[in-house]
Amino acid sequence: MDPNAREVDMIWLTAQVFLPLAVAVLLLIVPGRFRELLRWLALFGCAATLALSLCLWVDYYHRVLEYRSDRSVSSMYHPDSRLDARVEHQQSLTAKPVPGPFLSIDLVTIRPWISQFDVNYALGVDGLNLLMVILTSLVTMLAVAASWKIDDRVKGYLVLILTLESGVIGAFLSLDLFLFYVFYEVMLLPMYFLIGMWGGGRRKYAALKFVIYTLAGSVCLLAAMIALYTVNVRDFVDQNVVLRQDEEMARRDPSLLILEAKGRIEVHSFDIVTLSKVGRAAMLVLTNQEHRLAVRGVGKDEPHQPAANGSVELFAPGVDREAALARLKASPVCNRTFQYVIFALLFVGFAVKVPIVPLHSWLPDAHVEAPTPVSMILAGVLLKLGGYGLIRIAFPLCPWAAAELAWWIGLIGAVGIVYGALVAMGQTDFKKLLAYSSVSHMGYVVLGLASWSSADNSQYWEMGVNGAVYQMLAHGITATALFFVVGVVYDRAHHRELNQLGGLTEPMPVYTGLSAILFFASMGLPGLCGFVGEFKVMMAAWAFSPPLAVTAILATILTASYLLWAWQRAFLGVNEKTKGYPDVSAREFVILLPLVLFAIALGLFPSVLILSWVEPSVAGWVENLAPLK
Amino acid sequence: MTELGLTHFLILSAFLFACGLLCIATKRNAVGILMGVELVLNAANINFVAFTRYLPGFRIEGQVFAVLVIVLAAAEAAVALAIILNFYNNRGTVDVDQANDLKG
Amino acid sequence: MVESLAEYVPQSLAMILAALAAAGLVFGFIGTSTFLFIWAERKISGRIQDRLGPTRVGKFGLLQSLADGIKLVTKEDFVPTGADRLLFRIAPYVAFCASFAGFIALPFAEGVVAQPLNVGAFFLLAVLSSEVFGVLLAGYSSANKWSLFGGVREAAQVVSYEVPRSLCVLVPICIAGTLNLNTIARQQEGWFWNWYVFHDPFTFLAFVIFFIVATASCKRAPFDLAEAESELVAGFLTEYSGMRWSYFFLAEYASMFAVSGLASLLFLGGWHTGLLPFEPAERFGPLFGNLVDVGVFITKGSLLVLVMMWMRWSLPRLRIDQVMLTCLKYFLPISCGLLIGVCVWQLYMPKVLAEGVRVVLAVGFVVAAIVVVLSAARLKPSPQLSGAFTKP
Amino acid sequence: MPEFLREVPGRLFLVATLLPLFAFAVLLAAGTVRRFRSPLPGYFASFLLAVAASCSVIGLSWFLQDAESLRDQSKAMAARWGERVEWLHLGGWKADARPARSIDLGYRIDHLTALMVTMVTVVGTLIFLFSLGYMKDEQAEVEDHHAHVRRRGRFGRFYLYLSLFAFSMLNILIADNLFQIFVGWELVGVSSFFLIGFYTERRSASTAANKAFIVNRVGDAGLLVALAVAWFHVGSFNLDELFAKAAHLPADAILLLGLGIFCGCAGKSAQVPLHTWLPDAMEGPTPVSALIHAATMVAAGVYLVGRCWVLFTPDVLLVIAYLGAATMILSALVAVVQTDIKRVLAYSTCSQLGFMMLALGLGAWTAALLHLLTHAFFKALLFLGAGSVIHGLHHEQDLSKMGGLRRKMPVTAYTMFVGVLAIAGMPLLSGWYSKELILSHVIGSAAADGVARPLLTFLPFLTAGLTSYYMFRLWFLAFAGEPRDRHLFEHAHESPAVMTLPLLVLAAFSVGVAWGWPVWSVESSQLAKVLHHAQPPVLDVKYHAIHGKAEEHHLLTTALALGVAAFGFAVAIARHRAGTLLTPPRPAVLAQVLRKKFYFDELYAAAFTQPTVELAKLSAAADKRPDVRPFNLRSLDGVLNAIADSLVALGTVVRRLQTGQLRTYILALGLTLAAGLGILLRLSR
Amino acid sequence: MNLDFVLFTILATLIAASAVGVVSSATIVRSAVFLLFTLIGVAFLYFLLGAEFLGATQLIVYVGGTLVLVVFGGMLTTAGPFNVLRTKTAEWVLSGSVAAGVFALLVSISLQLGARPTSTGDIPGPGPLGMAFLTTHLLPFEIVSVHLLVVLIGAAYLARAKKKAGSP
Repeated sequence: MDPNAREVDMIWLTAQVFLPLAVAVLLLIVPGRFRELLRWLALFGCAATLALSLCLWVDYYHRVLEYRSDRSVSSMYHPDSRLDARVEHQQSLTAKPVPGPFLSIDLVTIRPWISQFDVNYALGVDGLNLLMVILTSLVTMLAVAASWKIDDRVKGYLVLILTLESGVIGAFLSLDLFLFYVFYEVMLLPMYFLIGMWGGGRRKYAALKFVIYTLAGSVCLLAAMIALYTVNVRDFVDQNVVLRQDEEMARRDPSLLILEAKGRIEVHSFDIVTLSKVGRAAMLVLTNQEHRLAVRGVGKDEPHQPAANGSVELFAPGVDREAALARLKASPVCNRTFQYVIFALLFVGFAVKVPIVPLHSWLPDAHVEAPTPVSMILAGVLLKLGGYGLIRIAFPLCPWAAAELAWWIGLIGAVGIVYGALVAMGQTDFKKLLAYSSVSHMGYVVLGLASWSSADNSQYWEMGVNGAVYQMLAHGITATALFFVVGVVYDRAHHRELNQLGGLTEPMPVYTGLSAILFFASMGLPGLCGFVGEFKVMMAAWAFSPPLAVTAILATILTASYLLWAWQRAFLGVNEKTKGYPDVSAREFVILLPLVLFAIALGLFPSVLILSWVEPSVAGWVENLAPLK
Repeated sequence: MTELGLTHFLILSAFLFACGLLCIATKRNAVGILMGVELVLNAANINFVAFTRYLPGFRIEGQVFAVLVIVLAAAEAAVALAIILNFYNNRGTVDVDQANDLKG
Repeated sequence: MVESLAEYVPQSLAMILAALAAAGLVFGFIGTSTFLFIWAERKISGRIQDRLGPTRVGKFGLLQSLADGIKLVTKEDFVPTGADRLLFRIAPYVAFCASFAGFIALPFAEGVVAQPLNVGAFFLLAVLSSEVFGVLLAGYSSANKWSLFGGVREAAQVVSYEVPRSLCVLVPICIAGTLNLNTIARQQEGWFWNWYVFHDPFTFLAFVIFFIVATASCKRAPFDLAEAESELVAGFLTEYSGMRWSYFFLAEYASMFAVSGLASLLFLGGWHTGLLPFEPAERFGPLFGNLVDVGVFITKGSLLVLVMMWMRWSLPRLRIDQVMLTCLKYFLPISCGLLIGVCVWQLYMPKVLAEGVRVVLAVGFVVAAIVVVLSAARLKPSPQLSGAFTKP
Repeated sequence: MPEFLREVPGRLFLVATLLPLFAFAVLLAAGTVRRFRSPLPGYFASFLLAVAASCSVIGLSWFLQDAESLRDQSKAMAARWGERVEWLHLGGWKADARPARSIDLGYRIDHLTALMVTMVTVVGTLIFLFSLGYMKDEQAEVEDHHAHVRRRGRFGRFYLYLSLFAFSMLNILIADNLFQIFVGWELVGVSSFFLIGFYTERRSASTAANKAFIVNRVGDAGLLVALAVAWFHVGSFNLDELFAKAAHLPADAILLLGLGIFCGCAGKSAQVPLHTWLPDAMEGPTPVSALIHAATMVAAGVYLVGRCWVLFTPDVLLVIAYLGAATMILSALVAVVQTDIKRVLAYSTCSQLGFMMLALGLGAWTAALLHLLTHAFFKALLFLGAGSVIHGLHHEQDLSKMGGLRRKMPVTAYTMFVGVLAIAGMPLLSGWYSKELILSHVIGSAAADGVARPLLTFLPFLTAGLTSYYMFRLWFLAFAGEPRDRHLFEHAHESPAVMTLPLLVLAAFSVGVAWGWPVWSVESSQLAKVLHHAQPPVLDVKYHAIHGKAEEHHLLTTALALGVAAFGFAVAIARHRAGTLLTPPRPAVLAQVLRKKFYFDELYAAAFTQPTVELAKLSAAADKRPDVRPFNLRSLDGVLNAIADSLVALGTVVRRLQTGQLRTYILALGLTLAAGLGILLRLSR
Repeated sequence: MNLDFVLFTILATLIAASAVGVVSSATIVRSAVFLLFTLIGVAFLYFLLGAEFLGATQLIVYVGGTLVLVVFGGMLTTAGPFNVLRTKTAEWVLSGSVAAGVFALLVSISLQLGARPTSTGDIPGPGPLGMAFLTTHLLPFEIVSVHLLVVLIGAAYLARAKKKAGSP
């Protein structure tokens, strides 16, 4: 690999994360009375972020295509798409700056940040989070455009939105638990103010509830993070690190024998990739498959060609396998309770964000009270963070517990689907209905993730994860758009009561047409974006557990019911009150149109547009975990 | 025990500390409490200086800390007195029992 | 002294003995000098006020102080009703002990010091500043509002003036690079332009300010707001009588000499004459040399004390707000500036130039002083005063 | 002919499929342009569909030639008449692991497909043409008499939906895989939804639309299950692969697969118990009823059952047969008492679909699909005729107000009479061929197995009689006799040529579409012969005996069928003479039951709809209650709030510890210190 | 039994006795006087230990500055002559037992600590101390300086004469 690539990655990723923040700082300088200027600046900032992420995407896609078309490397294009391979390479570079040849389509940067606590400034892009980053920047841009009508404290509002964007993108991109946590919290505060200051009638209650829930979740996360930090990962990191520590220790205490010192060395890490290796190793131990644990070959830059004999190469090169295994078995990470607790903590932490059913109570309040653009961001982006966290952190870090509990998780997902749909059906508030529909839709994400299939059926799981990712994207598009749809009608009616709406078709035909597409996209109509994810999840869930799949399938009826019912109540019929409403303005049209086009395009060409470059990453992810079971 | 050693100073300091604690706990006059604090700080200082004397690793550090403590004690006294005066201006007393605005 | 004693008696006993001897000497010096200073004060005040002062007891009224002392000792030790008896009683001792303790570290000559201390200057300042405590207690415990006013004024004044005083002390210390008074004095050996007062304009000013501030911290007029007869009856002294009253005076005169001694040590070459470019103790043998040194030192100190008296009877008393204002608004910033100035001077002034300035300053001052004295000598005494010199 | 069509002539059908999609896209884009309601969209869409129809006709002829010339070269045939393209790639990224799986999109043309596409496009074109006249009002502002509002015309929107429908329907037909069929399945559902709810102002319309979509979704859920089974057990949705591997599937899987597919079909084809939406769907404009709810979409279920016949186990087939029979007889009975002209036709459609399903269940594959084709023509004819009547009567649909209309609108009347005759099974008309085939199969299977399933044997004949009765009843009520509503009659008029022309064409088709030589022989029907090529080969083997028996009892069947039809006609004419066609049947209970359509709607409302809505309201309440009382434990939100409240209560207790007294704090501090020291001591020991 | 020990005993007795006096004095100024003796005793303890600079600092800052301030404050805030605020006996007992407990624990820790081998040596004078402040311990030094500045401003602000509404 080009040695400059490291720097380039660093610059790209950092810019991607901090560009919105920089724009926010710029906005702070501009005096508050130039409202139009502020708005345009914020919009340009968001557009620049989007452009940046699209550049990343073009580059990424280009490389995917290149590798795929180049048959000579076809055997290795897959491993290269796995973030962990790249991270390993990068880590060994940090330990010992000797760049070796390496091919990768992912972007990774790792710099020491707080070296006392082994915290790294580690950012990385693979298909999974690139998708989320693009979604984030798109949704944020549209949200800023949708905020044009907000006149109250514009400056603070825009600054907060941009900060939020930085936080979200940072959380999506970070590969270090600590960094992730920091960004996760960074995101929380702007959201609190956005809901609490620009929200509706019960905004303070909603904002407080949001914060308490999210904080409860992040406390779980923090606890899990700290517990994982206590794990000794010395056998999983580059051995140069261990060597250096050994020398350091011997230098500090000359009475210690080198060997003795070596035995005592403990390396701790917040690094997600390293910790996931530990998790996998623990899973092998816990399932009595420790004979499959193996040491990776030295100097093998293309990692993890899955070995024919089923061995899983997790230990770093140069590790004494027996000693490492003994150390591993003695450490608490191989304790069932430990695994369960950590997984439960992580799961709960992200479940709050997803939100998964008993923990979803903040969502309707927050959505209902938040101003339209904030609802868009909340539904379109923030919920995705939960799902993304499950994929990127909860599952890989505790695969054993995840596998053990998979059915229950799937059940929770299925229950969420049904429950969300039922509650949505019982709503009369348009926005609340959409909020609960989010609960229902995100249930598919959980179900898709949970469909842990064993090694033989791993394609199904891969399909499920793919479906989950796609569902997140689709929900991001449709929920954003639908919240905006509600916002449009709210601007005219100043209420969201479904029973008092109705008859919008006639005065607002264009609006109705666009909304119809979005409604059906949300319903999962084939040819629109909602279908692909749901379909894949259902197919995968069948392979995992037919009852759950049947639940999910039957839930589509409920989904159709509540959405159509809402559709009927809001758009159809005759209503004197709505007769004079103007159709969508040019600005509203411009905001809705891209979302509608995306909803259609993503439904028609999921593979070309998204999956062809996301799937390698998902495949790598699944391939890490699936063979363990 | 006849040879002067660290223990003696530590015990003296402990006594001073206990007196300070008792003083803070029993005085109702805010200024009296301040004096108790001074006693406690002095107890700490005695320890520092004794360590300076008897532990080779503390030759400088003990003194540095003692100096800092003295300086901070002075500052603390100044601020505390300012607060007490303010309190006195508002309430007409320095009885700390009257200063219960923090009551839960 | 301890070493020589230790040859005959055990070490600890030798130390105790030496300490006792030193204490005795210091106490004796304080007592004697106080007697003399009180006499001098009365004489000077008399002269300045165009009268003769004490003349009856002894030659020139020299024994007047003794007579007063006897009177005071025989007076009733009176504690007013309602006073805090304990505090009332110990207040004079506190004040006196503080002044007395100042002499512990005050070297009269090379090695002639009760307890040589590395941080002598600092110690001296420290103990002298605690004299205020006695005054404060006296004011408080007298159960008299004039006394209380006096005490509180004293406290405010002394605590404030302590700051510029310390800062001014730091000026020569910055040049000397030590807190040891002995060493500081030794560094000013030789001609008088080696005195720190002439070291540079900053030290010169520092000396002036130090002297004023020291006067104030000895609660001497025109800064004697604690007594302020015209306002507070006698301030903190109102309820005192007899021995206790005299302890306050002992303390006052002792501390006057102490600060004067400190001034001469820091600025005026200590026990060096300034006219002999060598150390007398080395040239004339330890005993005689030291005697000369002690004499020179006491002379210098006494001269400064006399200047204080001169000031007392020449200047009117300030108001308390003026006193505080003078300190906080003028002396404090000026002394800070002096400290910075002297540091900058030392760091950046070329050697030659510095030497030149020093000599010019010293010689100029001396010439100016001589001119002033000569012109003053030519002045005729006033007709009213002239009558005083003639026998009635 | 362009080269790409000559190489792969199957693309003709692809073009035919995509042309309506193109129309849809163009109209959708145009929809954002405001005030778009000139007649242009109609001409545009109709023209494109006409082109599609010609494509498919050409395609059909080419295909039939090819089928002759390449009879034994299945591979070449498959290459010329089918293509696939990868749509979604799944798994299999590694070189060494399991093969990749993909969801493909593709088409495969066989005889059935070719015929169906042709039928759909031709009928569709005619209906599009008809709609140009029928929907003419929509080109300007419209006064909606039902909802009492003036509104903009929706001419363009109508064709938008119709085009989408045409595309989706064709997509189902040409698809070579279950997935694509499912996609089409949903899409026809949604276009049907929009068309039923076309008059958005009418609450009944939008409710009917919702009902249609949701009931269809129930069916689709079954189809999804089938898809899941197929994906899990076969790893592909491709129909050919499914057929090939069907025999090796586990028993429960194949059972589930069959049931799932049938469930989808039942939803689409309005089979009991999912039939309730179809009559309600008549809320849509009449051409829609003709196109979607008579000729094509509802036929898709039958088509799919026919398509996937191989996948059904005998058990499933039996289920299909019984449900078909139930649908058939129940709908026929209900149709007898209906007075709404479209509803009669709707129930008739239901009944006929049940007839087809029954046939499929019994193994009369060719017959069923032949009936599907013929039924499409004459039912479209009937519906369009009804549309013409409604149009002529200014949107009056009630039969009880009609009568004697043949004098006012003769073309409509007589073309419709052809339709009635066809559906009643008048010999030599298209309906006769297919019905005869089915009935003979019924008799055949009864003869072969003994009368093992008497219901399946007798009900078809009963239904045939009923069909004859109610269809004639309809015609008599509408066109014969004296007008019952003078006013209406006065203003009635014949429809314009753009509407009658399709009627005439369809009438022609209804008469002759199934002809062969000799005309009077049912077996010689040309259409049936073509269809027979598409019949799964296994059928011939399995049902050989039955076919034999059917041949044997052919004459008996003919006689019986004609007999019952004639009986029905006789009753109808008798009652017409007596003027009692509108009087309800005698036992009042029966009349009530029939009028209430066997209480299906009420049953569903009680069993499913209401409980679901109640459950929804309950869950909504259980999730969040509007009143924010402390310690409201009856909702999730309440429980959470209660937790918060109890924490607050705890806080009020704990805050007493904060006395505000400095000395208390110091004591606490001292105690803490003592405790800390104690611990330190303990530890250092 | 050497001189150091004797001196220590004397000083310790002085310190302890006056500390007790601080606690037990009823009036605030008496407490202050006892505190004065304590502080002076501590200062001389420093001299005894050889930490002359510290001793002098203790004298100048504590005795000359802090304590005067404290007394000053006490005088300013005493409502009447020799005002006494008494505490309940129960509180005395409670506080006393806590203090006694802490003392006992501290003593036992001191005995443990003191039992460890110690070494004596000369304490560095003001020179090294100053160097330490300007080099290795610069940060705390600076922090304290800033702290003092803040205290200066803060105390001035807190104690400033507040203009009563209506008064010029």
